[in-house]
Amino acid sequence: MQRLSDFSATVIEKESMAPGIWTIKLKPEKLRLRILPGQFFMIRAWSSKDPFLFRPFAVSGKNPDGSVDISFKVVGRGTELLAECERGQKVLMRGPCGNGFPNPLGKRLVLAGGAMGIAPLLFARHYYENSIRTLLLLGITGEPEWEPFSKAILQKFPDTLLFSENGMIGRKGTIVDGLAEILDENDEIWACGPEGMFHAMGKIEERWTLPIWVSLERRMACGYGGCLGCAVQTREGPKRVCADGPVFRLKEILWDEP
Amino acid sequence: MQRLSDFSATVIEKESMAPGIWTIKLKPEKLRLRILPGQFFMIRAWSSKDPFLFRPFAVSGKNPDGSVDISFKVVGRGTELLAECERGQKVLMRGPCGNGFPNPLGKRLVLAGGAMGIAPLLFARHYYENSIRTLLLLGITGEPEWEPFSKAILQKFPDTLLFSENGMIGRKGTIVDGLAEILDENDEIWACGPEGMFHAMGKIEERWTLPIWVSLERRMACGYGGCLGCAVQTREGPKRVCADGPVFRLKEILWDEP
Amino acid sequence: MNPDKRMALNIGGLEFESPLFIASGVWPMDSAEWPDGALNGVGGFCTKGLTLRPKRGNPGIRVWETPCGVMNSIGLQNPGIKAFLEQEYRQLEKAGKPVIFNLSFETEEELLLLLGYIMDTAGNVPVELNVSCPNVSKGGLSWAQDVNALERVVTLAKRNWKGLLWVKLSPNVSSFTETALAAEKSGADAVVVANTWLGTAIDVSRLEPVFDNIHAGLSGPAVFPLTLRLVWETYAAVKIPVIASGGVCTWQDAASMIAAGASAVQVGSALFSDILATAKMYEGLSSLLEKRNIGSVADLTGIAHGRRRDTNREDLRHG
Amino acid sequence: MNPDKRMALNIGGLEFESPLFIASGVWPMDSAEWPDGALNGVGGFCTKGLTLRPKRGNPGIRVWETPCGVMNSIGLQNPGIKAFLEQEYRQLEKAGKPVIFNLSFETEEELLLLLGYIMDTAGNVPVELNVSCPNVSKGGLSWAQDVNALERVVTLAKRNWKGLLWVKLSPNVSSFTETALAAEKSGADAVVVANTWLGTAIDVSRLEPVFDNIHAGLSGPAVFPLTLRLVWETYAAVKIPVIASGGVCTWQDAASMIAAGASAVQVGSALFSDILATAKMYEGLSSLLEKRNIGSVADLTGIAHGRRRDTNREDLRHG
Ligand SMILES: Cc1cc2nc3c(=O)[nH]c(=O)nc-3n(C[C@H](O)[C@H](O)[C@H](O)COP(=O)(O)OP(=O)(O)OC[C@H]3O[C@@H](n4cnc5c(N)ncnc54)[C@H](O)[C@@H]3O)c2cc1C
Ligand SMILES: Cc1cc2nc3c(=O)[nH]c(=O)nc-3n(C[C@H](O)[C@H](O)[C@H](O)COP(=O)(O)OP(=O)(O)OC[C@H]3O[C@@H](n4cnc5c(N)ncnc54)[C@H](O)[C@@H]3O)c2cc1C
Ligand SMILES: Cc1cc2nc3c(=O)[nH]c(=O)nc-3n(C[C@H](O)[C@H](O)[C@H](O)COP(=O)(O)O)c2cc1C
Ligand SMILES: Cc1cc2nc3c(=O)[nH]c(=O)nc-3n(C[C@H](O)[C@H](O)[C@H](O)COP(=O)(O)O)c2cc1C
Ligand code: FES
Ligand code: FES
Repeated sequence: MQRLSDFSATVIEKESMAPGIWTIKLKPEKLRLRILPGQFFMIRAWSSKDPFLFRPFAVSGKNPDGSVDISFKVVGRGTELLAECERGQKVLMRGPCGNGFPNPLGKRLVLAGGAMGIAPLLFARHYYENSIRTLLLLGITGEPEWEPFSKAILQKFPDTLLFSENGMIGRKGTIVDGLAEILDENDEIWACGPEGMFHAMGKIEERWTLPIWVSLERRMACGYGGCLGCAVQTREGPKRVCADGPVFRLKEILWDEP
Repeated sequence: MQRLSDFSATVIEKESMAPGIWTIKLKPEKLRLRILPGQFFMIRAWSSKDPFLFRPFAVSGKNPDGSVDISFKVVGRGTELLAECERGQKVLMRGPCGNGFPNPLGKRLVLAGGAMGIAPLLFARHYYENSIRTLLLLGITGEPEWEPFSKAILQKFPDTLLFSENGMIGRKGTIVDGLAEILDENDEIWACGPEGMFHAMGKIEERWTLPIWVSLERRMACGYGGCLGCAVQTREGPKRVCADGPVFRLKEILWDEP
Repeated sequence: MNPDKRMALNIGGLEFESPLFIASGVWPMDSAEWPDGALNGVGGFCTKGLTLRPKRGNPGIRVWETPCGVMNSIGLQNPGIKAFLEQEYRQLEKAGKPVIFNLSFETEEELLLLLGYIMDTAGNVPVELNVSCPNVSKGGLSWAQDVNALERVVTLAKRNWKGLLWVKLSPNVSSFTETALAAEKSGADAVVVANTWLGTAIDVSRLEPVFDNIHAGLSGPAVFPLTLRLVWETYAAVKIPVIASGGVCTWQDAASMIAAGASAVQVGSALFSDILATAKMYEGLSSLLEKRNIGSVADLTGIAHGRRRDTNREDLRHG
Repeated sequence: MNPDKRMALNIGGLEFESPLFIASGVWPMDSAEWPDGALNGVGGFCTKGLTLRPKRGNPGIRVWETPCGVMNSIGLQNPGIKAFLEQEYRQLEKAGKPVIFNLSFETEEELLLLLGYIMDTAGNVPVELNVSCPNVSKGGLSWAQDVNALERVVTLAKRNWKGLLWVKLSPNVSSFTETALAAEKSGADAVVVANTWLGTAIDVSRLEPVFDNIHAGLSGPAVFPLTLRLVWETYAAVKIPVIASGGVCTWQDAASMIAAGASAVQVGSALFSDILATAKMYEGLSSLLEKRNIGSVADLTGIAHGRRRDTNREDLRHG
């Protein structure tokens, strides 16, 4: 695997996916990136020490010119500054971080994304397009802001199965309801989304004995495995989301323990 | 006089005067500025709280479109960020700060600038162009970096009297030597430059009994007269360079007192 | 700015229209110099530190920028209480905002004289005893560093002052809550938490200390988490109102201080980087009350003490 | 990076190739995870805080960004000394950089056991006693808050340890120099000044404390001026080497710490914002020595103490 480093990259494209949600293409200046779906980068679009920390973002795509796509929602200062970047601007990147998803078993790969959590799964979908069968699911809440985002995803991947909690778009229901409907016992599930979604998925894993891999989020200070700020408790003891994850086997995770 | 306020302005032009020295035109978004030579603005070309403080810059020109010119040398982080601004970018300004030079007496106005200290005098020269006789002097050290700057000044004001300490350009000698040569006892002097220059000028004031006004520099936290960080001791007690100055009668200043 | 009744509060019997005050030492005493609108949303402001006799302040560099902060070594430059009362104060009175007299003194006699002069000219105005200035060699910080001296001087002030009595404490002491308790016990109506944090700066181009006094006081957003800690602890220890002062720059900062136990908040260095900072905080706090349906800013005070995180984990992706 | 002999130094009899160390708790213990080049210019690094028994660390949010800083409440998560020695340490040994064992303990017995295990497996390596961790309820900070306990424990360590003994002090104490003097008197070879500064954070979206422990440790550039002050004062008080730790991000910061009295400097949070921070500091410091014609970095230590500003005014416009 490629060793992590800090490097400079150029914004070579910037596209609005929906109000407040952007996809940008970042091209490293010197490096040639080797990355797997589920890996992520720490990014800072400013040279000041304030904000002090990099921000973590999943890779949502990789392009032939060596650039990577990051799809993100503006939620605070860091993402605001990133969204203000214009084409040609330089940003700092740290990565590739984490391990990404393990090699798929080769059967059907069900990719279940909750809202913005779909980002790393878009990369997975694209990455395995020509090698294995994949099925992309997107689940959103009923908040209107997610409607245009869902449409943007559908436009890119028209066969996406879409679920909204209030039925405003796609089928009505949660993504876990949806999974229960479509699952085959040979499937493998990769998921990314809010933790509530993972909790509900725990039951699926019990019932179907399918392998479920989930990509977690934690606040991160370093992203390189040094600070232990991003710990999650697992059956094998505490793990670092940034360096041991962000992808874990769902049943390994001890949600209820500190 | 116009009350000070914080406002946003747009960089509408940016010109390199010499390596590391820039002139930028800043146009306030809403305000119409009323300013006198010697007044200055606090500027920040970043939205972060780091760097924390605004940076003070003299006005070096005022244009019919309502914009002001700032001519500055890159010396640290704040000026670096300002120099990185591209046309169209927004900056924050605070001002107009200070009182500027008093109304000239109407005789010949001798404007003596030491290196970058010429900035406010360029505005004065332009401001009084059609009303009174002015004479612009520029004095620089022998450091090569000042040569292209001097040429840029000469190009703009070809009748500038130029002095360099080692004679590399213009006449050889300090600006104070130069003043001694050309002064007329009816002259009035406005000066801006390093303090060493003012000390030397003290003797001129004694010998010629001319009014000499000087524009001072101090580190500033607020620029609006609140923090007392920019104090200078005068015969009338401590004064604030930002609000009571930056222009003072040379003989009022007590250099040797804390 | 829309005035909002929910923002009004009572400190020690006195009504203020907003919990946001301008801290001592950052605001011009000549109202002719006040930028338009900058006092919107301000409940009152503290004067520059006043002393019995005029003071020219410290020589050398007085302000120095640090990461997200600023250090100062002003040294209490002021015209002396008499000149202040005769000149600046006449102006300030007319400004229509409560003025809090920030006082520094080296001896108990000086304090008594200061209070006497103020009483004669201004009456029972609120005073803030600055027992915490790090930038003067005598008086200042030393009061706060000796709990007995602190008790003595606050007791004396209380006996000789009918107006509101705030005591502004220093973070540079052995036990902060001990000094807060001492101030409370001795009759303070409120404690101001806190003055600047003692720091040092070196000028690398000369490899020399920046300040003639070597040490100086650090303020600004850098110290916010530190002062917030003191506010939390003080609120848990005393019953009198706590007034926060340290690094407050945004309405979120102000809300944090209040939730941690502050009744009111002072805004200082924030004004250096945005002269409308207080006005913006007022808007932000006022919307917070509105959104959360909180009837009065006083109900926000200390609200975080009752609450511990209900999960031991946060869910970062809010679907 | 060009190795520079002038950057080498001796601390308590041990040679290090650079005065720049990586602070405890910010660096992965698995050398397979180290980014290329990131240890260039590093004189050695401190392990994550090690304890006798394994620790899972604190629940809840563990890191939180602040203006120019970061707060942490990790709670000493580590596999315990035995597992560490058997696994990570075998890796680290091969890395070719001195490893300083950062140790936390609740009782004197624990300390003795820790030292015993280390002696058996690693020999007389340098140790850094962490008597200053703000994030654990027992042990940690409490050692530094009680001068007698501190003296007892350092004396005990000294008697039972032949290797280098650093004592890492807490800024959150009554009198910092008193604790530094106590460490010196009890046999410390060097004092590390200092650990993180105690702060609090409130999550405004919930009006709750961010951390389960409410308080957490602040580090990063925000605290630089504060820790620099402690370094200055400690250098003036003790004779043993002072090792600075607090907010050092640039070579100018490192030079300031050294000029104020540090023999060496630890780099912690700076790495969060630039993984090559230490390598860049090395270059910068090395050029400073070159430009000023200073023969050895040791000659820079404390240089600012001899110097007061020669003028009481600065001339800002250098023509
Ligand atoms: C492994 C990983 C992958 C991610 N991938 C994506 C992605 O592809 N697209 C996307 O939109 N978002 C993604 N996120 C979330 C993203 O990192 C946050 O939205 C972002 O850090 C918010 O920064 P801010 O400055 O705008 O918000 P602020 O709230 O101002 O940030 C303050 C601090 O909190 C941290 N923080 C805030 N929210 C989060 C969060 N949800 N997760 C982790 N740290 C947080 C910030 O990093 C920062 O340190 C990912 C997070 C992780 C851990
Ligand atoms: C009234 C006034 C008018 C000025 N006019 C001009 C001008 O027209 N053109 C020009 O090039 N420069 C001018 N200066 C100087 C200019 O303000 C500084 O060069 C600038 O602040 C440096 O900022 P920095 O971040 O690049 O440097 P840094 O050294 O990184 O700044 C660190 C801190 O020191 C302060 N500082 C550093 N140098 C000075 C200085 N010389 N004067 C005041 N504060 C300083 C900064 O403002 C900042 O707070 C003027 C200064 C004053 C007081
Ligand atoms: C330039 C300056 C001057 C100050 N002068 C005084 C003073 O005279 N008396 C006082 O009690 N506090 C003084 N202070 C402290 C402030 O009132 C305030 O308590 C401190 O700066 C922390 O708050 P802040 O971070 O919001 O600035 C001064 C602070 C600054 C920055
Ligand atoms: C995430 C994190 C974990 C830390 N863990 C430890 C520790 O285990 N032991 C210790 O002595 N110091 C620990 N520290 C303190 C640092 O070693 C350092 O002393 C402090 O952060 C100040 O320096 P800095 O501003 O350069 O980070 C930790 C700091 C951080 C940020
Ligand atoms: S973020 Fe530092 S270990 Fe994961
Ligand atoms: S800079 Fe604050 S009074 Fe002049």
